[in-house]
Amino acid sequence: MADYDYDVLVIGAGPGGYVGAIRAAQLGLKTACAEGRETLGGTCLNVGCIPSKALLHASEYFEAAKGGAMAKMGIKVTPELDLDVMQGQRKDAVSGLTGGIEFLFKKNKVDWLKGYAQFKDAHTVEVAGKTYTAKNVVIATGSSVTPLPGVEIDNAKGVVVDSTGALELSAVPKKMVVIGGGVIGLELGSVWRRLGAEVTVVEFLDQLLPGMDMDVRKEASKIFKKQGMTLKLSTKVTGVEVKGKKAKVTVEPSKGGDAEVLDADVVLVAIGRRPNVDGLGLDKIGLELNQRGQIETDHDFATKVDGVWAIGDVIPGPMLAHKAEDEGLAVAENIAGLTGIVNHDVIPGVVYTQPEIAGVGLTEEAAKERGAVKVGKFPMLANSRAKTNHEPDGFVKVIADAETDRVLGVWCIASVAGTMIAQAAQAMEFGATSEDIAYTCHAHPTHSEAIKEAAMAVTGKPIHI
Amino acid sequence: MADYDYDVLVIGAGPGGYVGAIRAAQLGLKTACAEGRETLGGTCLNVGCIPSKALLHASEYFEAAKGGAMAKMGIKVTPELDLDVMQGQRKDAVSGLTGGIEFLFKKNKVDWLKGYAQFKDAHTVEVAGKTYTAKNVVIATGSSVTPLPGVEIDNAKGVVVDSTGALELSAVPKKMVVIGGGVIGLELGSVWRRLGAEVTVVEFLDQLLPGMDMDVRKEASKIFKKQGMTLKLSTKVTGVEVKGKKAKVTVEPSKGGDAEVLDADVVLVAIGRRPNVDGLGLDKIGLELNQRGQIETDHDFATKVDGVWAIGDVIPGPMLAHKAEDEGLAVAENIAGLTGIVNHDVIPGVVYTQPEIAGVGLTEEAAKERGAVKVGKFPMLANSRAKTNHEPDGFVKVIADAETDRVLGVWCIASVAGTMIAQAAQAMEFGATSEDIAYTCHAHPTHSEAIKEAAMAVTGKPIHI
Amino acid sequence: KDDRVIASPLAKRLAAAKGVDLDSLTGSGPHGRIIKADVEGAQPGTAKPKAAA
Ligand SMILES: Cc1cc2nc3c(=O)[nH]c(=O)nc-3n(C[C@H](O)[C@H](O)[C@H](O)COP(=O)(O)OP(=O)(O)OC[C@H]3O[C@@H](n4cnc5c(N)ncnc54)[C@H](O)[C@@H]3O)c2cc1C
Ligand SMILES: Cc1cc2nc3c(=O)[nH]c(=O)nc-3n(C[C@H](O)[C@H](O)[C@H](O)COP(=O)(O)OP(=O)(O)OC[C@H]3O[C@@H](n4cnc5c(N)ncnc54)[C@H](O)[C@@H]3O)c2cc1C
Repeated sequence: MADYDYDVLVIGAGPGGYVGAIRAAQLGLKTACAEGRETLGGTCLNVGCIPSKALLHASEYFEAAKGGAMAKMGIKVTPELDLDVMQGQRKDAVSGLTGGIEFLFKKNKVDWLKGYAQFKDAHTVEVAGKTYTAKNVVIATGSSVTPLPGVEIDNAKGVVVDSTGALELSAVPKKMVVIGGGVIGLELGSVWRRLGAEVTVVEFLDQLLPGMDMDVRKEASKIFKKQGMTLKLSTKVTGVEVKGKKAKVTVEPSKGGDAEVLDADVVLVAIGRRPNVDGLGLDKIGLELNQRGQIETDHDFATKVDGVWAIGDVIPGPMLAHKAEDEGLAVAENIAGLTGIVNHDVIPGVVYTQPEIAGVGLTEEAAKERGAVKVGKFPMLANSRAKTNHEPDGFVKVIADAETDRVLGVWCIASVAGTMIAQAAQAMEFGATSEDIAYTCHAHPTHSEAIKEAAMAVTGKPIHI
Repeated sequence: MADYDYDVLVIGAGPGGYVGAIRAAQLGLKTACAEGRETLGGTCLNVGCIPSKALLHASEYFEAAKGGAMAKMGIKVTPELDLDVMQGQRKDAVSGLTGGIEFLFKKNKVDWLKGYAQFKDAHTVEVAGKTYTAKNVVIATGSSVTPLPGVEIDNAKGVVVDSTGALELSAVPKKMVVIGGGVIGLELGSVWRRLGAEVTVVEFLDQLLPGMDMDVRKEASKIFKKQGMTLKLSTKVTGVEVKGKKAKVTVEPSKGGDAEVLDADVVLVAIGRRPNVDGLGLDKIGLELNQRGQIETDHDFATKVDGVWAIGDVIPGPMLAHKAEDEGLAVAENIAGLTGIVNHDVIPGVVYTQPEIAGVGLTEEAAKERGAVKVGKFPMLANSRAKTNHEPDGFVKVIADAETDRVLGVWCIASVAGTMIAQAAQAMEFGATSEDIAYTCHAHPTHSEAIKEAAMAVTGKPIHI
Repeated sequence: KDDRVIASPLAKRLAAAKGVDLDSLTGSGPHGRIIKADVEGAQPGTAKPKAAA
């Protein structure tokens, strides 16, 4: 031990890295964390989860005022957007939270090594010209935007942007084209639509939100359309041409066919994210990537190289902050000789649109591949709180094994679906049957009662429908 | 069986009665439900949970617009209240939902006997001059407002009102005095405060929200004060004098002392509710009440009189709609020969103010009487979603058995506490330990992460504080 | 009373219906919890079964 500067050196201070570093320090290990960015918190706090939610929350209020929802509740308003203030509160949220991580590092005595880290060997890393040794190195370098071949992103110019640029726009575009109908495209597309943009989402596949339950994907499409988004599914982008402050996006059917040109003031490229491994010096430690450019690990998050571990977006699995965090906790506990486990079967996912869309476990399609299932569904329209709050859209769907009744997946579209899904994840961690959920007391009137009703519907006896 | 008109006759169509009737019918029993009110749904749908939430939801938006929260998010607004429209949407919510129960009765073939029911004998009931017999009679007559001795309620006049009158006000009072610092007083007081009233809450005990965890009660007081309510704790009302459209409320310290007079345009009496048993003819079946005027039952919800059952607000336990509903399900299943159980240890309670206040299980005080406990607490200020959404108030508190780590109680003050508490109830139904919750994956960024952190804090290792 | 027995809500209900004493069972669910299958496989008679109405 005494031979190394640190017991643990974490590369990257995103939710995976900073949580791992803090837990390692809490467990008595001498810990450092290298981060190249000016501030801690990674993609999530700086240009991901947090700033997007700050704009989503604020723009939701704008839409409630502008779109007539408040008028229907007896509140006459003529809202005026002050985008600078809205963007200011986004920046405040980010700086408050990234500063918070800096405080936590100090409190837990985690050394922040400022700069990008590069392996010299499996136990030696160079950061900003200095060399540090560690018994264990955790790669938590995260991911960055996947580029679209032939399309150049220029966030500074603000015409063709990635998610980072789409957070920073200084004016509401008149027309916005979002390339990619996944979570990030829909969230940021919703922000600017609410603030006044005409938004067109172009998705290569025949449905939005790949990876989610098909019922949910279809319902989501209906809802986004009703909200005024134009959806071009089964459509591919063949070119983006920028002229001054405008762009022309050429699209055609995914399977080929007649091209069409869409005018745009802003084009958001949101087709996915890829692991950050360039410049890490993985060749120095003989660590190879898999076909998708990711680092592979075993169940303990150890890589093939002794003493080198990896977590978060840089390894396989859903690219989600809480998956990264839980892997951070687990890898620290494994390094400390404890048992750190992440149950990859129970990782919830949330789309923070309005209504929110959330799921945990298997989709109905995936569950059916395993065997026979029973499905219970309950519409939010029949939930008294949702109805009272003028939030009729969405449903809850519980998928259970037909034989054992064990819950395999839960999907919700509801104003507070992201909060509701915590119960479903908790239940699934205990191997709950649908009846276990049905026989749990749910406060009235809450949106969560729809989970109970959907669970009752699995065995055929919902009350409120 | 053939000797009776019905297998089951339920008296009262509140959440206890209508749910019980529907489940009985679902189980193949011939079922009727007597209701004296013009519409189904009982206190809850007509003058309780639902209309109060309709006004709470709408007034929350009014306050966001008026109080500067929207301006801070970059939305300039000068809201104008149209109380008629706000009240109209409340009425719409109520009529939509009570009509929904009527539809469910038809769908499930439950006969609605219109009128107040009175026992002739244990198997015979008179409703609106007609006599019906039933093998099983379920008393689900609910509760109504406890009067304050010497104070006359006149909802039509609108000066001294109960909760029903406070929902119906046609103008925002300048000054409102709320007698009773329990859930209903605080919810309705909050509605009118948000809409512009100066609200003073008078509570006999030394703290608001009796029955809740003391930490929660203290924090709630701070929050309500910060929101501009005047709280007079340890204070009793000795008289209310009405002159024209105004009232004078005389108060003095609970333990005695100098009197003070509060002027009010509206006085809300909200000191509790008492079981509805008058005129039921309980003497005809020889059923006696307990000291608190409630009907006692065994675990199956059977009373001492064979064939007569009772559920909901009319029996002991928290006066909550979901407790009534679950008892309704259980009594129907017991009557049908199945096993209907309500776990009275795991009934969540929610106060729908902003932030919401929710709890399930034991208070810290009650838990300590049982034995040693460990407590984990996490402030919402350190939760990234709450911080991003400008919702810094509140905390989550997890109380666990010091020896077994089993969770005994969970308390939350948070914007969406009522939705968060479902997870806690689900966990407690499975006898979760704090570590079970801590090692469940929670979506980021959600308020629910605060439950995970508070659970981690029980064993001493929260991350984000 | 069943302070140390950890069982799922449904398992508790089934145990009451079948007259199975939860104390006599070993849980096979996650974290040793007693689940439906454990109760279904158990011999009744250890506790008072519920009489049908
Ligand atoms: C717009 C947007 C919204 C999102 N919203 C959500 C959401 O709501 N919920 C959710 O769960 N997920 C969301 N995500 C995804 C989430 O941000 C990622 O899953 C998460 O940040 C991954 O965490 P990580 O620790 O693996 O990596 P990252 O957060 O990407 O952090 C890695 C860090 O490592 C640093 N780094 C990289 N290489 C080096 C090096 N060689 N030396 C030093 N430092 C290095 C990087 O600068 C970076 O700060 C969102 C993403 C985006 C883009
Ligand atoms: C303002 C307010 C807000 C509330 N908010 C909430 C909340 O948010 N969440 C919550 O859980 N609880 C809330 N409650 C409490 C909740 O309303 C009650 O706990 C619940 O309604 C009890 O249900 P019940 O079926 O036992 O009785 P009730 O809902 O009271 O229904 C009983 C019904 O029986 C009828 N009845 C009585 N006697 C007879 C007779 N002899 N013959 C025929 N019919 C008869 C009555 O007309 C009534 O409709 C609130 C209460 C109030 C007043």
